[in-house]
This record gives sequence, structure tokens and C-alpha cells, in this order.
Amino acid sequence: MESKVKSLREIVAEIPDEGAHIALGGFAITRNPVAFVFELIRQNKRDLTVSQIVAGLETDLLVGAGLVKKIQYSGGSLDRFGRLERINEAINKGLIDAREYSGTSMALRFLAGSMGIPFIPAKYLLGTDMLNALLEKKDDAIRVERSPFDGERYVYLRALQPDFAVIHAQYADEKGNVIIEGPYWDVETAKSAKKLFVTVEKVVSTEFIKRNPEKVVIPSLYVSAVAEVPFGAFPCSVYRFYDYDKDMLKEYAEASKDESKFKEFLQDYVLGTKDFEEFLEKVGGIRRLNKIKADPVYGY
Amino acid sequence: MESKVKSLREIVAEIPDEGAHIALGGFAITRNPVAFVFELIRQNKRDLTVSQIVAGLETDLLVGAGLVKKIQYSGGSLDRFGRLERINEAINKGLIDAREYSGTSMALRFLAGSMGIPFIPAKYLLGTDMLNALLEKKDDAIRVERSPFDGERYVYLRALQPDFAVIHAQYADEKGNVIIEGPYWDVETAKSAKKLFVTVEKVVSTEFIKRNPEKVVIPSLYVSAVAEVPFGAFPCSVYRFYDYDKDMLKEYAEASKDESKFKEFLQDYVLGTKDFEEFLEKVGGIRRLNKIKADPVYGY
Amino acid sequence: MSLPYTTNELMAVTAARLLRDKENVVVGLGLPQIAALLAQNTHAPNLTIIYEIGVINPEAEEMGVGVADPRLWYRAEHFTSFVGTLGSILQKGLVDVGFLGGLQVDKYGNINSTLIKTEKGIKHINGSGGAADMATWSKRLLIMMRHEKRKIVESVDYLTSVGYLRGYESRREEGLPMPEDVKIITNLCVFGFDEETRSLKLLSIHPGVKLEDVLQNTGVPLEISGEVKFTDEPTTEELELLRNKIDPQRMYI
Amino acid sequence: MSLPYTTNELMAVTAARLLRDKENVVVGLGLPQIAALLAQNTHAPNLTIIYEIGVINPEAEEMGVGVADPRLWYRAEHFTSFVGTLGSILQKGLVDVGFLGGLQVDKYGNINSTLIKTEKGIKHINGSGGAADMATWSKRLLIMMRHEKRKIVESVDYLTSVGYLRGYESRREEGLPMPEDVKIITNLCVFGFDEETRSLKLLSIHPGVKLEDVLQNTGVPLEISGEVKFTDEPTTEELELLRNKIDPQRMYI
Repeated sequence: MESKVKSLREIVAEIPDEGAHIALGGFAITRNPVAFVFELIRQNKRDLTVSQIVAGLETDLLVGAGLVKKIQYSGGSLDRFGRLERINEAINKGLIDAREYSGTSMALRFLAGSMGIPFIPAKYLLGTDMLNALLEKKDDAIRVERSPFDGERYVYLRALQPDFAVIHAQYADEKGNVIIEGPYWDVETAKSAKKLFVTVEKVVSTEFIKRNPEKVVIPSLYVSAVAEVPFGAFPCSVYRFYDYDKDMLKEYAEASKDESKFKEFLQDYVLGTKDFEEFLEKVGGIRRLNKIKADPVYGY
Repeated sequence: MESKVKSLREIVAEIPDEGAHIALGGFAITRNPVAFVFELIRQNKRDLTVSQIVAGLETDLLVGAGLVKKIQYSGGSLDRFGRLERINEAINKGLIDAREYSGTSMALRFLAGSMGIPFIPAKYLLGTDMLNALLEKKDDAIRVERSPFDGERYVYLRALQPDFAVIHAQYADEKGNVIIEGPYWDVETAKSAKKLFVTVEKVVSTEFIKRNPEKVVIPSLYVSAVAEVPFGAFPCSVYRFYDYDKDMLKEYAEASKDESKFKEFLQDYVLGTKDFEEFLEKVGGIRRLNKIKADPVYGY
Repeated sequence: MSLPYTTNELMAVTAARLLRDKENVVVGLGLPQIAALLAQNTHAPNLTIIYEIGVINPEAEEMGVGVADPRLWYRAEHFTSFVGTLGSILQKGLVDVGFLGGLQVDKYGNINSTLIKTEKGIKHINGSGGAADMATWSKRLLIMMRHEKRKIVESVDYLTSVGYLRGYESRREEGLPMPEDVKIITNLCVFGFDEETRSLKLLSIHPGVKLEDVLQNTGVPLEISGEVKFTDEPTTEELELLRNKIDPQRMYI
Repeated sequence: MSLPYTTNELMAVTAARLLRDKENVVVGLGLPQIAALLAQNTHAPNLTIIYEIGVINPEAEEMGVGVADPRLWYRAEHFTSFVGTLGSILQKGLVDVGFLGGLQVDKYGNINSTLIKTEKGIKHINGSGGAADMATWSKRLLIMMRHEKRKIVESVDYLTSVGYLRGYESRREEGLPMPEDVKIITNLCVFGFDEETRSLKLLSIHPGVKLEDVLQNTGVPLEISGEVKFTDEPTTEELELLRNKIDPQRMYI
């Protein structure tokens, strides 16, 4: 049987050095593909377009590292830990081309892409300044039309099929069947891409998949490659595996407020480590990680 | 806590005597809402419009009973047991207004209805005689248009929101959270309706739901009422509960080939019994049902 | 006569009372969540709570830091995707009440969740997430905000969530469904909107608050006609539920 | 030299060899399923099998009566809906091969699954289910049919699944994606289609079948140029897999 399991380094190496369009699966501070983004930064993948429903820590890192040319999203945060300061500053300074949507209009664009339909008509965005800004930029993903059935005004949201999507999940088998525990806001994002990479906490047997088919939210045929990266969302949470690391999130929130402190953070933790394990060791290793392991009943 | 559990009789009584539009969830000979259709026939609900992806035994019964005015579907069968002879004859004789779709074009109409979007653009039906026939009938659910994005031809499939949908599932709790084991082709059908009735093999505690949230495919807020009807799909199968009853399916397939034999079947089993339990008793009761109980590993 | 209470407690109780039994509500962290839980524990036991991230009817034992916090997902009845919540349940018209906050709200109930225009240029803060979408399709909107002159304004710097747009029938003309009701609950008062002009209207001021305080801290001129009502006070039962059951760690009340 | 074999075995083997490793195929019950399982057990271990009802990669231990038979769902890797299979996987272009049958096929590979026109009027038989959809979006189509004059015809009574429509570029002009390949496997021969006209073309006749039998039983005139090839015979290994592992009850072979 063919295995889709590769190392994180190999997966990231498949992405062109310049100009790739990548959809990210994180949401604020949960199931973010942090290890993947660390490796993207190490391999210096430039001029990226990033698409995401609600952005999170991994997106802020990538923008802060100066690798993002364009972003399509509906905003985001570090929840109560703070804002996405690197993204905000890049927008304020006009350093990136930011296309702002509402969360659902992004989600529906991914859905259309995942289903192979050309667009989805919806009422979302009507009357908003997001719509005005997109129309002013002559964004080719958005048209205001009247439905030929009811004659009402709709926004036609063009299908989005990014070159790559990357999500972090709890489990996958070698074939690429993906299990997500808890909410799976990022499933349409994942399925929309031309190539889907999934980093997981644990690669499991296909026997485990076959005993739990109702937990499989992405069947193997959508998946290009799987990388096993335990704690791959640290310092963000992974339901049923580990809680977010409060101190590290505070450290990031603080560092990201200031460009030079952010650069130090990047140098210390990302560029100054050869891989994600080394980063995890550097911030405290197993002693630190043991503290955030999830309770099996509560899942956090 | 409010309970949505009602008797089958009460649920059917909520449907107007004439002219209701009902979507059915069965597929050939599996998870068909047979008990529900028996009760529809007993309560003589007339001039029905029926919408379904792939029709099955329950639909054939309803058409054979003369209660259906219009049907929208993609065909159907009793799998290898036979054809849907009552539907075929009604079409041949011009007794019903049949609007034939492909399976996916029906499924996408239900999806659009379930999502509250006005239509879905798709390539399905292009070039077929189903499309020609729908256009000849000036069906208001179908338009051939060019997408404003890529300029290509698409069929715009209008959202379908039937008055009622009825599916038969394995479990629901009193709140209306529905668990389906195995494939759930009928979930979009169910969610599309203005009112959704679910008949289930077993009403379970909300505690069971909360321990198995990944098995819940329809959350409670879509559900109007739940009726517990064990063996409610008999003689069709319900995965993990019971297999189809071969002899009874053969008996039905045979009876349905001939109008007078079908009328006898209807008289004996449906009109001549006061409820589904009495029908089950009449055909052999617990001895017969014990023979088709599912093996816990195989599910059939 | 009830116990002494905090402003946040009053806000939570006021919001909870606007929820009805069997309704479906989309909430975020903080006071909206507290309000929904209070309603569920009092007059609305069959309330369905939805988080946009894809969680329905959880029974959290701890407050969290946001809807992305697994603390909020405990004992959920259903997990789904963003498409499953705001792309389906909301869009089908099944959401009765959407709770909203934001950086600014204007006299027609429009909200800005994204950025502030300053003399130095644009200061990007956040983004609308699912808030814009909730404003599109929820039958009723409940906005909860700090009451400051720079936050309740004539016109928002950037319109993310549509309230009544430019007033009158403008929202409908834009192609949007009209909400049945929009209310703003601040730390000083409760606002509604005029049925014809759809502009901001004072409904009640909180006990102990002076009308002047409201007028001075509102960036929109208010027409006051007749006597101003006071917001109903919390009952002892409500306060005890809030303090002992719903937010015992007093994170939000 | 291989064992003696039945026509159904030859058809299954011929179809199996047209599948490639790592492909995604949508199959129905019977020979298509047998062919897919044979391919999986020989040269295509990474084949993904999809049933339109919402089942992916099961490992059935028994044949059933149709895709609605839970026998076919055993040890599946994923359950989904009709929208999840043909409304998503297929429509996104992820299906390499769609297996089709039907009542009639015409010289451009168009299929009729629904009704027959007789002197007495229309005789409705079935309906297209997911077959029409598979013809819309599968990259390759494999049609398996009994070879009868009234079933392989100039023009189908009712067109449900589009092959090459009216030949040449007509399918593309209709707005449909062009399939990479369409083949018909009958009990007598294998048909393909001309690359320019897109009309029926004999590719090979099965060993032991005479060209006359094919010509007489085909309702479309066939141009035969040069020598006619014979369909490759099954190997002993393939036959043993079919008989001992895949369909030991000999329901379909």
C-alpha cells in the first residue's frame, strides 16, 4: 500500500519558492498549523497569497516574517490574548494587499471550491464596507447580481481553489483519511485546495479509521500528503490532545506588538531552530508539554 | 425540558389532507420511512408532491395508493428485487406529473434549500433529455445560464424547501438530535424542509448524544418532531439494526406488478391494520423480525 | 428588593430577558454567553446555543478565552463547520438572535468591528469574523457595548455589520432581509430603533444612571420625549444563578 | 495458457485492466464492483472505491443486491451523503472512472437509463440515479452492457447520460467537460470512439466471437478497417482471484 506520509520538510519543499497561494486552517488559537508555518519561514517561501476564514497565530507569524503578499480573510485574533498585530501593522502600512470578507463569505468560497461549482449566491456582504472595498479593488471573486429566480440582489461568491491548503488535525492514516475531534470549521478550506497537506498529532492505522468511520471528516482522496508533527499547533490548543500554552501565547502577543521584538522571537524560535522538535525543546521540552496535556474527559 | 417526541399518528395528522409537498429520505430499500408512509395512506393525505433523490419502496407504495399528484426524483428501484412498478405505471399512464432529474441535481436542490441560498449552478443535466423535458414543461426550478465569472453554461438549480421532509434514522433524543449510522444520503433532504419529521428505531437520552456528538448528523434545531417506530423501515434495511426481509420484498415486488394485487397488498397490510405494530404482527411478529436482526460487527 | 449588583450583571440580565424559550442564538464569549446561559437556567430552558466555529449546545464548566477555546465545547451535542453554522443554520433563517459587539455602532445600528480612522491613518484592529454574517440573517440583533461617545457615533468609520443601513427601508432596498428587532445594551442604558426612521432611540436607562450621563456619552443626538424609563433590575434568583452557577469565577460579571 | 473462463469473467478482467493504480472510481453493484475489486487485488492496490449513496472504500465480504445493501458498506473508511460523493468528489473532478450501464447506448456513447419507447407508448423502467452525473464529470467512462441490436442503437430513446452527445465537439459546445476516454465493454467486444468524429469504433472482439456476431447484434453500422484484434484473455491469477476471493459465491461471474 502506498503511504502519503512524508516529513514536514519534504512537504514544505513541494511548495514553490515564490508566489504560492496557500489556505490555512487555524482559527485564532486552535488547531493552527504552527509547525508548518515555522517550516515555511525556514524555507523562505515568499510572495505568498494566504486565504483563511478566521486568521490566527500562524497567519500573524507568516505575515510578520514578511512572506505574505496578499491575504483574503475575515479578520482574526489571539482571542483574549491579543490581536494579530503583525497583520494589522502590515495592513496599516500598506505592506500587504488585504481583501477583507466576512467569515461566511470566505467559508462559502471554500465550499464552492471544494464542490467544484463556479460560485455561490448569498446575501452576505451586502451593504458592508468590505463589499465596497472589494468592488473598488475590482476583485474578480465578487459580483453583485440579481438571481434569475427571485430577482433579488445577491453577492455571487466565486469558488476558491487555492494551490495548497494546510490544516492541523488530530489523526490521519497513511492513506490520508483525516479525523478531526471537535468542531471542524476548516474542512471546506481543506477540501477546496488543489493539494491538501495535513499535519497531524498522530498517524494511525487504517484499522483505527475503519473502526471510527464517522469521525473521518476528510476522506483520503482529498489528501496529497500527511506529516506527523506531535504538538504541531503549540502554543495553540488541539482538542483532546493539549491545551493552549498561556505563557507562550502571552509571550507571542507581547513580542508581536513591536517589530524588533517580533524579529527576535522569529530569530530565537523559528530561524534559530532546525526543526519544530528543537523549538519545543528550547521552550522547555517535555516538562512544559506535560503541563498542557488534555484531560481525557474534558478534552483540554 | 421540552420533548419533540410524538406518536406517528400525531405527526402525520399535522400534514394537511390535501396538497402537501413532502420530501422522502429512503433510497431503494434502505432506511425508507415505510411506517410513516403506511400512516400517510391510512390518513388518506391526498394530492401530494413528493421530492426525493433516489426513490424506493415507500415512494412506490404512496404512488400506488393514488395519493401522489407530482413527483420530482431521479428514478429508483427495489435494487435487485425489482422496479418501482407503481411509479412506472403511473408515469406510463400519465397519472402523475413526473419531473425527472439526475440524482445529484436533486441532491443539490436540497442542499441549496438546506443552506438558504437561492440556487446552485452546476453542469449536471446539460445535454440530457431530463433537461429538455424540464424546460419543455417550463419547470420553474431550472434555468440554463452562463456564469458571470467564467462565461460557461450551467444549469442553475433552484433551492428546494419542501413543506415537510421525513427520514427514518437509527436514533434521536427528545430534543431532536439525530444519529445516522452508515451513509447519510438523506441529510440535505432532511435539512431542506420547512418541517422535518424523523422516525427512529430508538429514542435515546441526550446523555447518549453528548457522548457521541460526532455521530449526530442533524442537530436538533432542524427537527420539528420525532416518532419512535421500531422496525419502521421494514421490510427495508436499517444499518446496525436489521437486514431487509427478502421474502417480504419479493412479495411486494410481485404484488406491485399488478394493480389488483397491489390493491390487495394495500388492503391487507396497510388499510387493514390500525398501526405499524399490527402490520408487523400480521406478517409474523417477533419470530420474523428476530431473523433479520443485524449482527453487531457486520451491521446487517 | 434585590441584592446589590454590578453593571455587567445588569447587562447580562437585561440581555437574558430578551431571549425567549426555544430560540436559537449565536453567541460569542463573555456577556452574551453569560446572558444565554442565564436565560437557559431561567425562562428559556430550550434555548439552543451556537458558536460559529462549529459547536452546538455545549455545557461548559469553565469560561474560556474565546470561541476557539475547547473549554467552551464541553459536552456539545453536535460539531460542524463554519459552513454548517453560519453558512447553513444562520442562512436558512434558523437563528433568532445574534449577539454582536464591536468598535463602533452608529445611529442606524450599523457596526464597525474592523478598524478605526485616526489622524495618523487607518488603525486596523480586528475584522468582522462571523459578526457581519449574523447581522445579515439573524431575526433579532442584540448589540452589547461599552458606552462611550467615540463608540456610539453618527456614522461608523467602516461598516462591517449592517443594522438598518441608512435608516427607513434602505436595508431592504439593499437586498437584505429586515430584522424583527435591533437593541443595544450598554453599561448606561438600552437603545432601540424608531419603527419608521430606524434611528437610535433611548428605551431605558439603568437604575442609578442619569439621563445627562447618557446624553453626554453618546455621539449621536437623542430626542427624549416624555418620561425616561428605568431598566428593570435583576432579581435575587438571577443574581444568585449568575454568581453561583454561571460565572462563579466572576470572569465577566 | 489460461483456464477456461466465462464471458462475465472476461468482461470483469477487461474492465479491471482499464483501471490504474491510485485512481478514484464510482461503481455500482455487479461486474463494475467485481472489476474494481480485481484491480485492487492486482495492479491497483491504491484504488479508491466510491458508492454514490455515501460510502468510500468499504471491504465487503459478501456481494449485495445494490448499493443500498449494507453488505456493501462493511469496513468503509468514510460515510457521507449524496452531496458528499457525486455533489462534491465527482464535481470537483476527482473521479477518474465512472462505471455505467443502461437500457440503451448510442453511437456517440450516450446512454438511456430511464425508458423505452414502444408502439404502445412509453415504458418507464428506472431513472438515471447518479449515472447521468457520473457521465457529466468522470474523466473516463466505462460502459458495461449486454450486446443486443436493440440496446446498441443509432439514437437512444431518451438521453440520460451524455457520452459524446452528437459527436465531434458537440459535448464541449454544450458546456460539458470532455472525458479523456469512453469505452463500452459488452459480452461480445470492446468499443471505443473515434478521436475526431467521436462515433463508435470496434476495438477488439472477445476470443471465440465472430466479427459477424458483433455486426449483426449491433444496431449501428460499424466500419471495419484492417484486422480486428482480439480482447486479451484473463490470466490464471486473475481468474483465481475472481473465483476464490472476490466472488466466491459466483453471483456475478
